[in-house]
Amino acid sequence: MNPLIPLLVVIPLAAAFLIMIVGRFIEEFNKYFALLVLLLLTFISFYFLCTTGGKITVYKVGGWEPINSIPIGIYMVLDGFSVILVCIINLIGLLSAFYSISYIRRYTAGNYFYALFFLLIGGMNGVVLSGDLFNIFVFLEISVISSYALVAFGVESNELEASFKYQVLGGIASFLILFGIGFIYWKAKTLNIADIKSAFGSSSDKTTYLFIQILILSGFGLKAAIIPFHAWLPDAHSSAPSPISAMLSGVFIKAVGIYVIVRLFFNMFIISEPMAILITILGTLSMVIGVFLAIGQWDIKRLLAYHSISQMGYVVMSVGIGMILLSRGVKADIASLAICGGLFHLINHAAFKGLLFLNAGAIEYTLGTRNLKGMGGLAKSMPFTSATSFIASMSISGIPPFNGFFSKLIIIIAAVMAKFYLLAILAVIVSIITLASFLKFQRYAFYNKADDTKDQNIKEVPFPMVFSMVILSVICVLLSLLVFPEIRHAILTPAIDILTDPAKYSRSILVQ
Amino acid sequence: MRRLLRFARNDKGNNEALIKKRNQPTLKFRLAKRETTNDMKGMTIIVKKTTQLIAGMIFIYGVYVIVHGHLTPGGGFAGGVVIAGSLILITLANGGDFLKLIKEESGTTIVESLATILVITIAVSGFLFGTKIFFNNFLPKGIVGHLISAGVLPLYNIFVGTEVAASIFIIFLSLVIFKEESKE
Amino acid sequence: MTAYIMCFILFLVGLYGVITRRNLVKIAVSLSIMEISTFLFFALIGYIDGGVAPIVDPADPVKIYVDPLPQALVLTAIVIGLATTAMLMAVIIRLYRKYGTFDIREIKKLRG
Amino acid sequence: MDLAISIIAGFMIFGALYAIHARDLLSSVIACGLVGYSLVICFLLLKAPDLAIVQIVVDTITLIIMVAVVLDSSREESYLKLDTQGYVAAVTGIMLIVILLYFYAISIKSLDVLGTSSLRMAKHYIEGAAQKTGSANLVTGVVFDFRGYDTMGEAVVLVTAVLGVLTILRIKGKKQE
Repeated sequence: MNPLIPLLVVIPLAAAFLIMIVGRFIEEFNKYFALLVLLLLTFISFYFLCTTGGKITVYKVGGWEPINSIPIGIYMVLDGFSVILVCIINLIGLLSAFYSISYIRRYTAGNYFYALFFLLIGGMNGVVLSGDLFNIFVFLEISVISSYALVAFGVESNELEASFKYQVLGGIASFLILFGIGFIYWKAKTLNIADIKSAFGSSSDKTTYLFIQILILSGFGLKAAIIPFHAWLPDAHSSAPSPISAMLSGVFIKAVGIYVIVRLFFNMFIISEPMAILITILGTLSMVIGVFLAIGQWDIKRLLAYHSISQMGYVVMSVGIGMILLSRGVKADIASLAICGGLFHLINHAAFKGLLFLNAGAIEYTLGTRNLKGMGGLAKSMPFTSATSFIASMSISGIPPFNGFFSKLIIIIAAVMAKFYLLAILAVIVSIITLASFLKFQRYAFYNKADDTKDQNIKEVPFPMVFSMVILSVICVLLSLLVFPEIRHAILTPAIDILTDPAKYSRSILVQ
Repeated sequence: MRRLLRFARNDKGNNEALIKKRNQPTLKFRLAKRETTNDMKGMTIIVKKTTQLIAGMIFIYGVYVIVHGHLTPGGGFAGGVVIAGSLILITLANGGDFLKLIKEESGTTIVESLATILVITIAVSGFLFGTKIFFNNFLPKGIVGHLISAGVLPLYNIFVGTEVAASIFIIFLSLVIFKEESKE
Repeated sequence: MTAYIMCFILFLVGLYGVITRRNLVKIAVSLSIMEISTFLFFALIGYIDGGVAPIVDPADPVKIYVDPLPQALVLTAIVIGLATTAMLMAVIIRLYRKYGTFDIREIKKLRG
Repeated sequence: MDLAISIIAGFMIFGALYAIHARDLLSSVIACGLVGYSLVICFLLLKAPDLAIVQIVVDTITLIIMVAVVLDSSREESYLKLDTQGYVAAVTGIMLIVILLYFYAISIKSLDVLGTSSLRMAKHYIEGAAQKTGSANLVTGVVFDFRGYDTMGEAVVLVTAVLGVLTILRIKGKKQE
């Protein structure tokens, strides 16, 4: 019963309302208060990262103890997997908020922006820390509704249309998830994830499980924009203000999409081979199709958004390979290697995709356009943006000293060792195409000759924006340290242990 | 429904051309034409007076539902929604300018933010006083079936009721205000 | 079990509407139909034959009650549904003011 | 009970089909409202008075908001011929529906029949819950005490929607340069 756990959810929610009340009377209150609160949250989450290790901490909200080892209250669960996500959410949130100090000056209604931003963060923290199925739904709705509003923050016509599309598909996803939760309650008569696992364990009824799994997978797949469900993502992520794009693309689709899928399919459902194969196929499809859709784009943010789909495909694919191996019950070490690659890539993606969206925001802030054809020669006038975006581009396309290389390498090695040669080859090809696409981005944005018609007073963006980008690029380089076994053992191994030993999660929660 | 239609039509002001255009679609109401000659915003005086009477009763019913939430069907959400319904009824009957609507509807947002913050405060006070457990029902429970019983639940009911009423009313108002503003 | 099947048909009718309709208001209506069917589903799960509404009468305590948990979930979900509908309607009214039409194809055409 | 609910649900399906296919948007919206009111009757039959109170008011308010939006417009659904994309969507939609329905009908066979629900988590929400929470209304007890954390989240969802609506309905999004 660590009393700090609920603070991660309560502080951002309370901060949102304080900003709405106090920010009305005090100018500039929102910015500094937001930074302060996010600094505190980041501190708490890194404290958890250092102290959690392999143990699973349960917080029983309301103090309702289980009766006959059946939980009756809501549980908040903090383990090795969720602590990684908490750190990503709050760290990227802090940097985005710092970046927004100057970026958001062009928009009206700063108070609303910061309040919605905190609701987004609070909702994601709630999803990640929750151990109860319906509670996940409620917090998912908080973060999703605030992201609907943030996507339409500029109230231009394309932003509104993107928000509408996002809301319709998000609404379908929400009701599919709700229906799935109803089904699970009907079958298991309980809502606690660990308890559902033990209630499911006794009976074997394939069709019902398959139906439930498909409902849940399509619901959360829509939130995570896996390929047949991806239609909303490019519009929504490219229309939002850039710090929000960084949050949505870097964190949001992971926290409410991939995290929940992985958590539920490893720790709640019994791992079954058909579902594992389906997940792997979906991941591979998103990896391949996403990158081909990205090649033709000339709008920077759309290009980055399509790459998000593709990179998430890597994560889903490698996690799926791990699932297949686990369901067959063979080669547990390779399964844990594949899952390790997936999680590593998930962390890396948060860093470099966040950075790339911040770069795109900086370019848009200076030039007022997002079209690659209207740019050129920015390397001289914007040195920091150019350098950081170079690091991020090399990272995402897997060039050796940077973090993206190592995670892709682990994924490919795992695929080869598990004898999925086709998937390994596809991963390499997609990586090469990604490189080509980002070379295009670099060349057109930073190194081409500038147009003569453009006025020449292009300056580097203000200090807060530069600062966030530099910090993120340092993180990008530092994250490649995770490849060393000692550091990996401290951070990634607890998460992998929980996922590869499906019974451990439910066992250790129910005895507490 | 009929009231609503008339409200929406009247909302358009006294512009004859607009009203003619309005009347073209399939559904027609006899009362609508008579009202266009009426200078008053909103509906007729009869409707207004009746609404004031009924809305008061609905409001009191909402308060009853909230306060008895732990004894009878209903509770914070039901009662809050009923109160919001009564406020919306008054607004519909009296027309948009009854409330002197301006862009910053600051009052209600503060009420609703404060109510939420109070809910969170009560939750956290459970955290502080009640053996360090978030959302603890730390007050004495009392006797089942009495009005003052069930610890903090009535307090939750009251604050959530306020918050729900304010939120729903504000959603309605902001749509109405937007329609007024963007007409020009 | 007929009731469960009818309930799911209602859900699918809503899904069909969302997929095929090209009118903003119709899409919102279809979404709210899906929402309604989900609430019905939850209420059906919690029903127990011969049960009474879950309100304890201290004078006469021994009774079968219907399951209060799905009702609590629906209570939460109804308000969430209202929130999503409000957001959707706000975007729709804004889009209508921009384009003067509810038809999603014409909106795409106008945007170019 | 099964029969009664089925009949009302059948009525709701007709209402929903009409709502989806009506030419006049006002009729469509009102038909949707009727579906919601039928749900209130279902709730009353299923012994859920709390839900009935909330649903009847929420449905009215949703209806008011929707009507307010529709009345502001030309109200007619512009009738354009289905293009290729429309046909594809319709065919995929119907196929998806048939597959899902078949699958659903098989998969619910092994589950509890209507009216014979057993309890696991909720058993302790009923047995002695009135003494534990002090609330005679068990639903309020569950909503505010056993699952109070959910309720806080829900109150926050409503506020988020308010902030979202106010954000979207700003007249000017960006400051003048």
